[in-house]
Amino acid sequence: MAIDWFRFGSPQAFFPVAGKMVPWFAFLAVAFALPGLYLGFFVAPTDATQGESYRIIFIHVPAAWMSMFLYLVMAGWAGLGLVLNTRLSGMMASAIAPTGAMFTFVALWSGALWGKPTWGTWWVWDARLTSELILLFLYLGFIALKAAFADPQRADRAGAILALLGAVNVPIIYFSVQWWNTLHQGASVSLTRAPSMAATMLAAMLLMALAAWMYSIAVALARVRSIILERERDMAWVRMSAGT
Amino acid sequence: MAGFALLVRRDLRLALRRRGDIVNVLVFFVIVASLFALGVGPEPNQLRAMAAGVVWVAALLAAMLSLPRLFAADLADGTLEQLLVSPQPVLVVVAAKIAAHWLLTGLPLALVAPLIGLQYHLPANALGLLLVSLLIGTPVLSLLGAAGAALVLGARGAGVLLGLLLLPLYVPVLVFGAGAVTAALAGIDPGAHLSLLGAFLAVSSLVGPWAACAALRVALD
Amino acid sequence: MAGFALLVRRDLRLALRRRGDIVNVLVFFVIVASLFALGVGPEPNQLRAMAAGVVWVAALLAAMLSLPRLFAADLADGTLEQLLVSPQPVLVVVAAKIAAHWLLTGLPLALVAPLIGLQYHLPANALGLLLVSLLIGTPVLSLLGAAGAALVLGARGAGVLLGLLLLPLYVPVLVFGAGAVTAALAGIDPGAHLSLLGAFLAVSSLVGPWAACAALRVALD
Amino acid sequence: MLEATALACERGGLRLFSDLDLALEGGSLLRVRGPNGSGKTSLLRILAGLTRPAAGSVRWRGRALDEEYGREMLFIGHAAAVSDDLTVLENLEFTVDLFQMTTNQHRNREALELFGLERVAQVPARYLSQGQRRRAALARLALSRAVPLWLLDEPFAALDSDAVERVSELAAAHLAAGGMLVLTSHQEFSIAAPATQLIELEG
Amino acid sequence: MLEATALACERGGLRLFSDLDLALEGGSLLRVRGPNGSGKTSLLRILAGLTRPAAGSVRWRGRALDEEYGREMLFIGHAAAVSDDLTVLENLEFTVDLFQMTTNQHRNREALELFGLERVAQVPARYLSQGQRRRAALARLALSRAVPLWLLDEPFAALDSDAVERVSELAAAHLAAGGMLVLTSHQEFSIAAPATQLIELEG
Ligand code: HEM
Ligand SMILES: Nc1ncnc2c1ncn2[C@@H]1O[C@H](COP(=O)(O)OP(=O)(O)OP(=O)(O)O)[C@@H](O)[C@H]1O
Ligand SMILES: Nc1ncnc2c1ncn2[C@@H]1O[C@H](COP(=O)(O)OP(=O)(O)OP(=O)(O)O)[C@@H](O)[C@H]1O
Ligand SMILES: [Mg+2]
Ligand SMILES: [Mg+2]
Repeated sequence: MAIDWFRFGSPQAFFPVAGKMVPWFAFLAVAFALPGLYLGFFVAPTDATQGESYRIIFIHVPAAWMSMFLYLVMAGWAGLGLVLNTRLSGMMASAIAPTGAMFTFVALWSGALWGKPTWGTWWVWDARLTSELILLFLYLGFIALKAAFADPQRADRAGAILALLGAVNVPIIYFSVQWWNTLHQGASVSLTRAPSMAATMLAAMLLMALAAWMYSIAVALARVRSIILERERDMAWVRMSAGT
Repeated sequence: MAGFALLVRRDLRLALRRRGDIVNVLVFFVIVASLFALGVGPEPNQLRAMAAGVVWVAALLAAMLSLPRLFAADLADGTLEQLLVSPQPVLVVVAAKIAAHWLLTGLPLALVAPLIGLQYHLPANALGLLLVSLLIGTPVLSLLGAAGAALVLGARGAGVLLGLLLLPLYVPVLVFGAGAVTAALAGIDPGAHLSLLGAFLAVSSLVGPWAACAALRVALD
Repeated sequence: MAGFALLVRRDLRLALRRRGDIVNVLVFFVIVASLFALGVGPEPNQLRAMAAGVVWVAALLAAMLSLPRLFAADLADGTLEQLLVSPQPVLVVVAAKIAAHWLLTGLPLALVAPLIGLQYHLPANALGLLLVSLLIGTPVLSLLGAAGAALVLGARGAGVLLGLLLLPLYVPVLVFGAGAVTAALAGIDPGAHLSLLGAFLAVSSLVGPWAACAALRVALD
Repeated sequence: MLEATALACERGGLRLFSDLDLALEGGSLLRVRGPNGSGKTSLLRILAGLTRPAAGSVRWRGRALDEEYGREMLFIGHAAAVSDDLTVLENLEFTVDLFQMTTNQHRNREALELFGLERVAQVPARYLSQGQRRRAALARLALSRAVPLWLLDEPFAALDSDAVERVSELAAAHLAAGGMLVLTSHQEFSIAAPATQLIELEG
Repeated sequence: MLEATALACERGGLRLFSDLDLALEGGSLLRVRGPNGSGKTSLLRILAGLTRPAAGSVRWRGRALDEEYGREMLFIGHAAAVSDDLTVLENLEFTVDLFQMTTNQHRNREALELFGLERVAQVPARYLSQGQRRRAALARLALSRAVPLWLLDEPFAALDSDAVERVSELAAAHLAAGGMLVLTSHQEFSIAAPATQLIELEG
């Protein structure tokens, strides 16, 4: 058992597997995004109070979900690497970080754009917004810390500790609307509306979330392949498959 | 326990040997506080509104400026190596470092903060609250700071990198700490802020030392 | 001149080796800027009023956090010794260190400051002025900073001590730099502030490197 | 007492050594030899429990290394572990307390005298010469008779012939009393030992 | 060429030595000896122009030390002057440029090879072993034939026997070509020299 696990965790074994999976997930991402965008921007009815601006929700909510979820996945990989000392884990964490940062940024940006028409300001320092901003800084800190070490092994381990430390922030983001009185929406606003409206909105949102998922997997796998190549360039198997 | 006391005593002695680390922190604090007033403007009302923020930012800076050396000197001269092979648990070593750091930065700052508050025209109840919020909040700065300082050991440009890692984590402390005082000024009950600060202290006293220990082991591997 | 270029190139290479020193400064800057807004409050008008102050304080902090390492690393590994016995005049060595420090902290900060200003609702003319004041003022931070960093070489708790030495010297820069922008916002001609800043630059470019040279010789005696 | 099996060490993707076994009993001196960069320091750090080996394990009295090990082992590496701002005496006293060694003021003074440091006992370590700094680190050997395992990395570097002799005498007495000693050294030395082992690492 | 008259050195209120005279001509080797802390390093730093003597003066080619001296003298002290974040090759190239030595890429490579550093040429110095770090500092000797005066403080410390031989050969060749060498060493060494002088410092 243990041996199988470690073999799966070896970059050499993972490299071709990842290569095969990338196109599939890329395809799925497009396959979910197209109907999702169509439903969200053409089928779902105009909101009574917010007008058309509410349609940002189809970008905003999936991005916000992914930003938190990817952080947990990243911290999970990093922690695994710290405990089991597998090389691949650190590479996976590195591969996920930029995508996570991107989604965090998109969530912040789309939220800000949305805030202008609804709240009358694009930014307030409330608990959810602040903790989401901290999430962005944590991603950036993780990337910066890893880049600051010349030795990749050491970078992996230091990065893993930071990732685990920052994981505390994720539940704070999620529950902040309950813990503090804030301007930001609580969960499930859409579910309390008229059933038909909620159904299309929910479908569009879920499709977009799935698309974001698939996109994240595809990009992370593609990125981990180039990280593997860079880190293991001196190893025999890379040189052989590169034909030199 | 003997090990903890020994290590705290060593750090305090090293700091006092320079006849001034604590004095430095205090003078530094005063300078930062006046600097802010200069940078923003002299209106008494505006001053009162920002007093807590300024005191807290100053505390934060004093902590940050002293953090890069928390482990670096011991790493360079080989002492850290000895601390790790010694019979003392690493957690005790880290806890002692954190305690010494707080005694040298957080505590003096907390004690002198009411004086600064006076200069900023804060009323008495707000002054007391400022002190309490600092006493709860500054240990968090040392706890998380130790983790950050251990993480950047051996990395280049450690100073700025440390700022980058720590400032976002320090933000909530700042918000709740300053928030408690501002709430009191506005006549709102500051209890919520203080309890959040306390929760933060609890979480960081669990997470901070653990992360620092792990990071030290990595740095010396 | 060749020596100057050689030394600047070395410092830049050391910084860029980590693919991040400049990026770190920028991210740090962004973090500080948002942090300040947090500490003081969200009113747009108040934000505009303090924008220049915040940007300047951030510049000052980034400079200060990176200063303790300006000479310390070279002292510890013996490189400083070699620089002093080399055929390069010490003044060239110091000038190169200062230039590299500015290129790595002051310049990127100055270039990104207008973006921060935008977030703080500054109008266009104030943005330009902010850039100009930083371009004149940040070299002062590096010039005086080098002197301070050389003075505290070998002292423990150097970080806080350095803050203590430098902050009072940095205050005028901050006042005139932020003052220029605030003046422009109030419709007053900022020329006076800028020329004072210029005078400060002139004086510190005479005094700073010389003091740094002398301090280095003492540190290595 | 000290056993290591199938040790391997990797640095920067390079194998320094692998499949290294060793077993040390009371009274044995183990010398680790090899050219610069062959992994001697790395091996000693693994034995001290500082570095994780890439493979294999180290056992002390049949058990894996734990905090107790710190009381039974003494490691002196390249860095002297002497704080610049403490005096020589304070440095020694700190080490003694840290490792919970049984000693007293009088014996501490004697240890410093043995290493010719009595004149600089009150001088902050910052001002010591290279060799004096090494001596200050090695002074604890005179108080460590009770510590069974000594791991010394290049103990003779920077020492004058007098100090080399002092260290050799202490090491010989330690071995004669049933202690164990692992050391690396590029210089030749003469330490009388009941049993001697040699590990040669290749560059 | 190198002359010092009535040199004295004081440290922390203590006289380390006084009234020390020396004169060095092409081809002479000067060995400075003495126990730890006797002032060898201090003397070398005075000769290098880093430390001001408490009394007396140093002259080179009859003139006081100035910036030109930096081109005609080479000083390698206890610290290796190797930057952690630069690779071994980059460190050498920086030194070469700093001291305006005439060399080329090919000769730089050769110098590293001579010191067995070709395998770690691209490794950041942070990861070097103690001895490799010293080797990286000493590699410039192979390119310094044209520099008349060498001041070496404990050049053999931490080196394995191979590297000691390499340094000795370079020193001998330097002396044979009319260069001057001042060195301190606690280890014995054999360097063939047209003329030899000895300064003994007392502890
Ligand atoms: C920069 C500003 C904003 C940030 C950082 C932000 C952040 C987030 C985050 C992290 C979530 C996911 C958490 C969860 O599912 O509970 C979320 C969900 C959501 N946000 Fe925002 N948001 C911002 C602005 C806005 C604005 C202006 C609106 C609308 C007026 C809005 C409406 C929503 C809604 C409806 C959800 C989904 C809640 C649910 O059903 O679970 N957000 N936002
Ligand atoms: N990141 C890295 N990349 C390449 N090589 C590395 C890296 N890290 C360590 N090394 C190598 O690992 C080895 C460490 O050796 P170690 O310090 O154990 O040597 P040693 O036998 O003690 O040498 P010395 O006699 O010089 O003290 C060195 O050869 C060093 O170059
Ligand atoms: N402030 C001070 N107080 C007392 N003694 C001092 C002070 N500063 C320096 N010293 C002494 O000056 C001497 C410096 O010696 P130096 O480094 O030249 O010795 P060395 O001959 O090179 O020794 P080694 O063989 O150990 O390298 C030491 O004895 C040191 O203790
Ligand atoms: Mg070694
Ligand atoms: Mg010496």
